[in-house]
Amino acid sequence: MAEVIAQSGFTGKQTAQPATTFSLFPRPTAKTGIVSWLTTVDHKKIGMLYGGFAILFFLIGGIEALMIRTQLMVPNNRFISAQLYSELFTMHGTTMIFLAVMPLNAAFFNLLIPIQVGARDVAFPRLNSFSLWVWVVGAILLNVGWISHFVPSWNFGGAPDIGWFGYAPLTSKSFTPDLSTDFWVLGIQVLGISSIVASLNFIVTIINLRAPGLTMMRLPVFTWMALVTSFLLVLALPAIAIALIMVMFDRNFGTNFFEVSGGGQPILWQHLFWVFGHPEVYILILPPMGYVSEILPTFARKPLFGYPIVVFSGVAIGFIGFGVWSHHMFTTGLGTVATAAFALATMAIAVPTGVKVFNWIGTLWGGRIVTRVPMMFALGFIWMFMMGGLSGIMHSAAPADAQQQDSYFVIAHFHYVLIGGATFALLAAIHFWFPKFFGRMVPEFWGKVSFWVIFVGFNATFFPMHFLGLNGMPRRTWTYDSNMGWNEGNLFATYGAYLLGLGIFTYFAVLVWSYFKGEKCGNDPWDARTLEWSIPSPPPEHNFAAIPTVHARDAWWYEKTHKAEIAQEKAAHIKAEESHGGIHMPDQSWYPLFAAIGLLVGGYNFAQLHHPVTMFGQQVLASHLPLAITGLGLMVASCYLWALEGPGGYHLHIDAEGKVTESRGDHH
Amino acid sequence: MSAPTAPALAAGHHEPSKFHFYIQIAMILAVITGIEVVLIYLPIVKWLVVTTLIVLSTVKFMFVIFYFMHLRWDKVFCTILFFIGLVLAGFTMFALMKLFASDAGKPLTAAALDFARTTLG
Amino acid sequence: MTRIRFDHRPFSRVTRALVAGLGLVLLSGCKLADIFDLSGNQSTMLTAGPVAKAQWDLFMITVYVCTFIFVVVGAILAYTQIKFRARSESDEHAEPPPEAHGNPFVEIGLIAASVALLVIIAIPTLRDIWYTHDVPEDEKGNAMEVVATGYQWWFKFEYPTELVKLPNGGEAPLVTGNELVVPAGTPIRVQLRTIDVIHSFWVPKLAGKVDMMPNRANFLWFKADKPGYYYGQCAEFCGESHAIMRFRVIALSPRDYSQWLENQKSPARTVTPALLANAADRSAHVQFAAMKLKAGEALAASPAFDADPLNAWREMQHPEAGEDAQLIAQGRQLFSAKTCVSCHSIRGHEGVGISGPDLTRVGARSTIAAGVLENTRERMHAWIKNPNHFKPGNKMWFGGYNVKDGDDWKPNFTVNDQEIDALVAYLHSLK
Amino acid sequence: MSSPAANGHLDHHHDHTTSTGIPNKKLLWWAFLASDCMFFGALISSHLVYRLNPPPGNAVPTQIFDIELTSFSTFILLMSSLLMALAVNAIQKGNVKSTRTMLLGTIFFGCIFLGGQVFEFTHFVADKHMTLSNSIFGSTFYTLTGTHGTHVAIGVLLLGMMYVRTFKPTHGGGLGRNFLHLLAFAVAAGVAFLFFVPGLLEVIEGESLRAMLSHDAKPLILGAIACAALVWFARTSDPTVEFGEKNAIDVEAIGLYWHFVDIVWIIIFTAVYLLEYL
Ligand code: HEA
Ligand code: HEA
Ligand code: HEC
Ligand code: CUA
Ligand SMILES: [Cu+2]
Repeated sequence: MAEVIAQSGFTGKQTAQPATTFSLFPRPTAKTGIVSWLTTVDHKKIGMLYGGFAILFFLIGGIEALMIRTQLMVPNNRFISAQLYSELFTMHGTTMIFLAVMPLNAAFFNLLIPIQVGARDVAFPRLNSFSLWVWVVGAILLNVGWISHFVPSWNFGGAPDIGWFGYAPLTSKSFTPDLSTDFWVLGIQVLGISSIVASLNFIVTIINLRAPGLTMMRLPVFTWMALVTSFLLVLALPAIAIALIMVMFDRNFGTNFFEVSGGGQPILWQHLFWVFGHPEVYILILPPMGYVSEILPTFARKPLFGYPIVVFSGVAIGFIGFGVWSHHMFTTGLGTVATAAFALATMAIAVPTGVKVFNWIGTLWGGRIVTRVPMMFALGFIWMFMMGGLSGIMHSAAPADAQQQDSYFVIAHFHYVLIGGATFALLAAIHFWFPKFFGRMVPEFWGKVSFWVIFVGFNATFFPMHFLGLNGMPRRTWTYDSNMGWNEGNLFATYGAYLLGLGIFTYFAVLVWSYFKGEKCGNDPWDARTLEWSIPSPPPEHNFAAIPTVHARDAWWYEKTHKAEIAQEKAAHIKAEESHGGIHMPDQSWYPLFAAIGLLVGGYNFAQLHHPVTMFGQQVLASHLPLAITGLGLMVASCYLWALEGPGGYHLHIDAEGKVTESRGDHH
Repeated sequence: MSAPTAPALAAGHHEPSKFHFYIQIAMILAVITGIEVVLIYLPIVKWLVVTTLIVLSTVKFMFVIFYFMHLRWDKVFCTILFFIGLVLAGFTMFALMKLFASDAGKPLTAAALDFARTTLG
Repeated sequence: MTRIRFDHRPFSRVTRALVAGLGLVLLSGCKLADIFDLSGNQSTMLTAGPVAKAQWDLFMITVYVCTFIFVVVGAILAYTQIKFRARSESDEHAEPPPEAHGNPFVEIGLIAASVALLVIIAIPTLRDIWYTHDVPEDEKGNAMEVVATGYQWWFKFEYPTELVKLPNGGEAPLVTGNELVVPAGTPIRVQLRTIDVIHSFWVPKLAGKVDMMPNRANFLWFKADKPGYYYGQCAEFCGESHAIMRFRVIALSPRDYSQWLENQKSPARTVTPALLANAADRSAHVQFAAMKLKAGEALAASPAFDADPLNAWREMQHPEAGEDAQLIAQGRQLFSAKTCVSCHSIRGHEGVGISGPDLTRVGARSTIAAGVLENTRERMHAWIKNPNHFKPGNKMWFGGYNVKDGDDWKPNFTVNDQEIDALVAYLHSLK
Repeated sequence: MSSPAANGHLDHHHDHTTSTGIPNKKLLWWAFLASDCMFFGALISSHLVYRLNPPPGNAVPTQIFDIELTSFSTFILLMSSLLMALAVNAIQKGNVKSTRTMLLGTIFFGCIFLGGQVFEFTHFVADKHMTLSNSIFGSTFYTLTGTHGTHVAIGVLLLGMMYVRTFKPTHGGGLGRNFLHLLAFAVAAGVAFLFFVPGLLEVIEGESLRAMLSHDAKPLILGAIACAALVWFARTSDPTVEFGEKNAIDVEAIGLYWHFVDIVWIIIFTAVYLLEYL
């Protein structure tokens, strides 16, 4: 057994190295500094980068939301123009979903999955780095339009202004002639590529790199949910990829997919979008359900109640989630039978979701609930998610939804699931795992203050929106008249949003403080249950000195209760591994970054394909095509060199005192 | 079917060559394709042709994935993995076709033509 | 390894009391009740027809069921949170409770209960899907058909069964804009069309929305129980001015309705024979150039209007006092001269345009610019003066006042205050 | 547990160092293909959705299609699949020479398929007057088959890279040579499917060989040079290469992709072409 582990190295693959590699220039080896971050293949560093960018965009999305709320504070307000307002809500929705919550989840996937499955990295470390940088490219493409507001000569027509689901035919060249829509199309497409690649990587990692003894039914629930989410991503994103290709063709090459004059049917966009879009909301919520399923047992000091059924219900949610997309289209005239079928399927989702809620309560029942900050956010999650879920059920009654669709009632529903659900769980997770990855605790007091401010602010903002919706206020309302009965609700919601913003601000300010000044902590400050708590905080590059053998669910909890046995096992593993040349680690690489830069150049220029290239007011090229092709070429060349370069690798050796030394070269 | 049984897999030994076996499969595939093309010109009832075509292409599909793509010899998990995508895609296609084939799914132009046909003629 | 430190009550009693007190003060300071008040002009609760009523009743069923679930599950959760919380440092460090891995009977029981509760929602849902879909069989006979077409950003309404004589001798369905007048008590079946992007037809008090999908033959039905003035709104994002793409439905008693129809079918009202001479210096006594809006006042309805909108609407149907024939004549002439005719038509007078709302009886509408402005002389003046201010991206501004020149817009025509006054006088004479 | 490395043979179906015994790369590709099913599923349904209710004035497929050519292409693609399977078979036995032959064969057939498609498209546009934008049928048809064609083209490129990779010298270096080899390959393949195959098809359709040779002279000469270079690279290569049985998984992975492209075509052939004739 030990021998097999030793061979498995970081990827579980044979570590036989090619004798030589093709190389254009030397591989980066820096362990610190900017180069180390740009070329890293370490899942933890990549996770941090995802997390950092995501939080940045969360704050940007939040500021966009605050501008929206400020505009809606009083009736007939002219704080923001209608055009800018469209850009704001489009970018707020797109940012929060694609650039905040999804990458935050990706951050945790990266940080936790390899450690929770007892591996040294993901299955394809360079591919992982590629996903990250491609994501950054997508984020840039989506946001580049803002420049137009500051530098009018960059005439992109502002940020995208078509709503986060970009319903055709508004996306057609006749209705949004400017470039912002092209950037939106390409940006989302690129983000999709990033997510698919990352998810494939996680699927292989979770399925193939599990430590010995870690059967699927012993996987931590978070990892399970990450697996389901990854499947949802690879299966849902292709639908929107196709739809985006169609829009792109319509806009640039004269096709008729959504052009009514040519026989196109814009409703097809809606179907394809929501075939992706509905699974997408579960992509947003399943990982949070995973965090909560880790945090609740830790602080109730009791294993998760009904583990198999929690796992199974997660799979069921993912599966049923593919069959309900048209509940976003109840008002598009689907006909009675289709409407009925989708209404019933939608209701069915409440059952597996309910199962999860019940099992969380079961976990708390009989425990000793320690209300630390992560636990408070986790409990808040249950309460708020339940509210959001129940308003979802109200939507599923299709005829009633005819009154709610595209009203503030929907806004209330999805902010309850997205903030009260996904965001609360993410805030819980950040607080929970912060000590692990930074080695410092976040002060309880300020954590609790931020919790309460967020909790109160959140409800103050979004609870009134149910009533605004029932009172007939449509969403995407730039301004409203004063005789509609919406004045008080909006004013109150806006105050709530400011309070919420204050809470969020406090939360992150405290994190920043803790990063520098927080109290240092050990391996396992929360007395937790899964493998990541068995290793030092912050974790070393190689994660585990010895690949663990898993004997039970909650592997670390088992280790804590069977110390002697485990110590022996570990010593044997370390010896076996050293006799096989030490711990194999993957090499850093420039090519994922270069390939992404190629994609950026290609995407940026492709978006403006039919426009001339100007420089200092002079036309340089008749179209952007040559530049787009250059970018594509750069990307292909980088991928090619990447393939030739090979995974490379070096070895780490841990001596008896725990000192780590590095060696390069072939040990076989 | 005359296909040889799966070669026994003793770890650490070269498998017997599948060369001839593959060629046989390819021949079967080619023949099926031929049948398909002929089929569409035969004066048989439409539903039968459609069903046969679907069955035949499914057979081809299965031959390729199970033999050329080795699913038959690989761990069953590969098959499961692929079929998750396949089944979901099939299901989504089916649902979309149903949605657009229904009366409510007709585009206005088609609906208008239909209307004219039923009320005027 | 660090252990969790006991830190059960980070906030002192005083802090908590202070916060609670502050919260109470803040809450009582706001008009909290108003937030939960569902009596707005577009309330989905104050229903005025069977479709909206069915939808609201169904909604209330979901509310009861969901509230029940929330209360029960919430109570158990709250109980658990309180009962099982660690009360002391030693509690936190006590041996963990015995492992419990779930109980199949409990799980199955809960699943069965969930399904049962969902069935309570599902049955009326199914019933109402069919009910709200189309006019019930037994009422089909006396249902009335109208066609609503969405434009960026206004609505056109056509009455396919009510044909009017055109100047050229032909016949065409009666067309109105932004105000749909229907008889109360009659089921109305609305064909939903759009000429550009997706719009949505939503009159909350009468029926839930159905989208106007390009290339789709969508429709909805509703019935107004009694005469009334109902607010409607485009509910699908359709570009810059989506939020102010509004309309009204006015339900009249059958008698009033036929009277209204009668009037509509006749050609536009002509005040006096055209008197074109010397119109310019007659403007002195016209004083509605400035639009004043008191703080908190609505753009689309003054408080007086709001008090009894249906009655206010009726008032609009009568010719106004103090009409100035010469000014009106000048306005009519300007309406052609300023190319307004290319987009608008005034049946019986000039104008053949179809890209803007039909203005044959614009003076009798209660609002202009698709429900954005109350149709007073001041506001119509302000509208014609700068349509883009009230409706950003407006097609009257981009395409009428300004036209495309390559990639840029260049001014096409301007109207001065005096001319606008004349135009307004003319348009307001069209009752 | 027996270590596969210990007795000097590789077991190509099981990787004892992963949890499931499935090699990582294989798992990755299968998962990707599952995803690609959805991709083509969405694309094919879009095409069929528009076929269900064609707008007035839409192109009529049966007047446009050339079923003989398409059947031939289908056959060619199936045969390329066969060769691909044989390539995998060969490398699993460590037979690099035979692998190269089979890879080249696969590529060759792939190029014929692509050439057929290039011919088909130009023919549809020039003679049948169906463009990407003048009917919804054109939009969906070209997008669907074009996306499939792009998949094939990417496959050809990957196969080419793999082919060139089989010449990687054991003694290191050779990046420049590798690059030139790939370049020659890319030019040869490009000329084959952009000019040579469509040109030959023109000839079969009745154009004179001479005319074809004269108007496509330059690219064909370039192609010939590239082919010569390929032969030269293949002959003068170092006999000891850093490629062998252990790379079977890489060849197999590309093989999976290639076969997948084939099965997608099986569906397209039935759903897009054959069904139109009923
Ligand atoms: C994290 C994201 C998330 C999640 C988890 C959900 C969960 C659900 N959503 Fe939501 N939804 C969105 C995000 C999400 N949604 C977004 C973003 C939109 C708007 C998109 C846009 O238009 O911009 C939307 C819109 C939306 C609509 C369309 C509204 C419209 O536009 O007309 C509908 C309609 O059915 C719907 C339904 C549901 C349902 C039934 C669930 C269910 O999964 C909820 C299940 C949970 C529970 C029911 C609570 C817990 C269960 C119990 C306590 C057990 C007992 C309960 C019962 C038996 C009922 N959602
Ligand atoms: C995960 C997703 C997510 C999240 C977290 C949020 C968060 C918020 N959303 Fe979001 N929202 C969406 C997803 C989300 N939203 C989507 C998908 C739409 C639909 C878009 C569409 O229609 O196309 C939408 C639409 C939407 C609307 C409707 C707009 C309209 O239809 O006209 C409103 C209106 O109130 C709103 C408000 C808010 C508010 C107040 C928050 C708050 O929670 C935000 C809280 C955060 C902050 C306030 C940031 C705090 C930080 C600071 C203040 C720090 C400042 C720091 C520095 C300067 C260093 N959102
Ligand atoms: C390029 C076309 C165009 C021209 C020219 C044009 N309009 Fe308009 N007009 C419109 C459109 C479009 C609307 C609907 C605006 C909306 O509500 O979104 C409109 C609305 C109106 C309305 C309000 C109608 C209602 O029912 O809400 C009035 C009044 C009006 N126009 C008057 C005029 C006058 C007077 C002129 C000439 C000075 C003019 N228009 C020129 C296109 C035009
Ligand atoms: Cu029309 Cu919104
Ligand atoms: Cu949904």
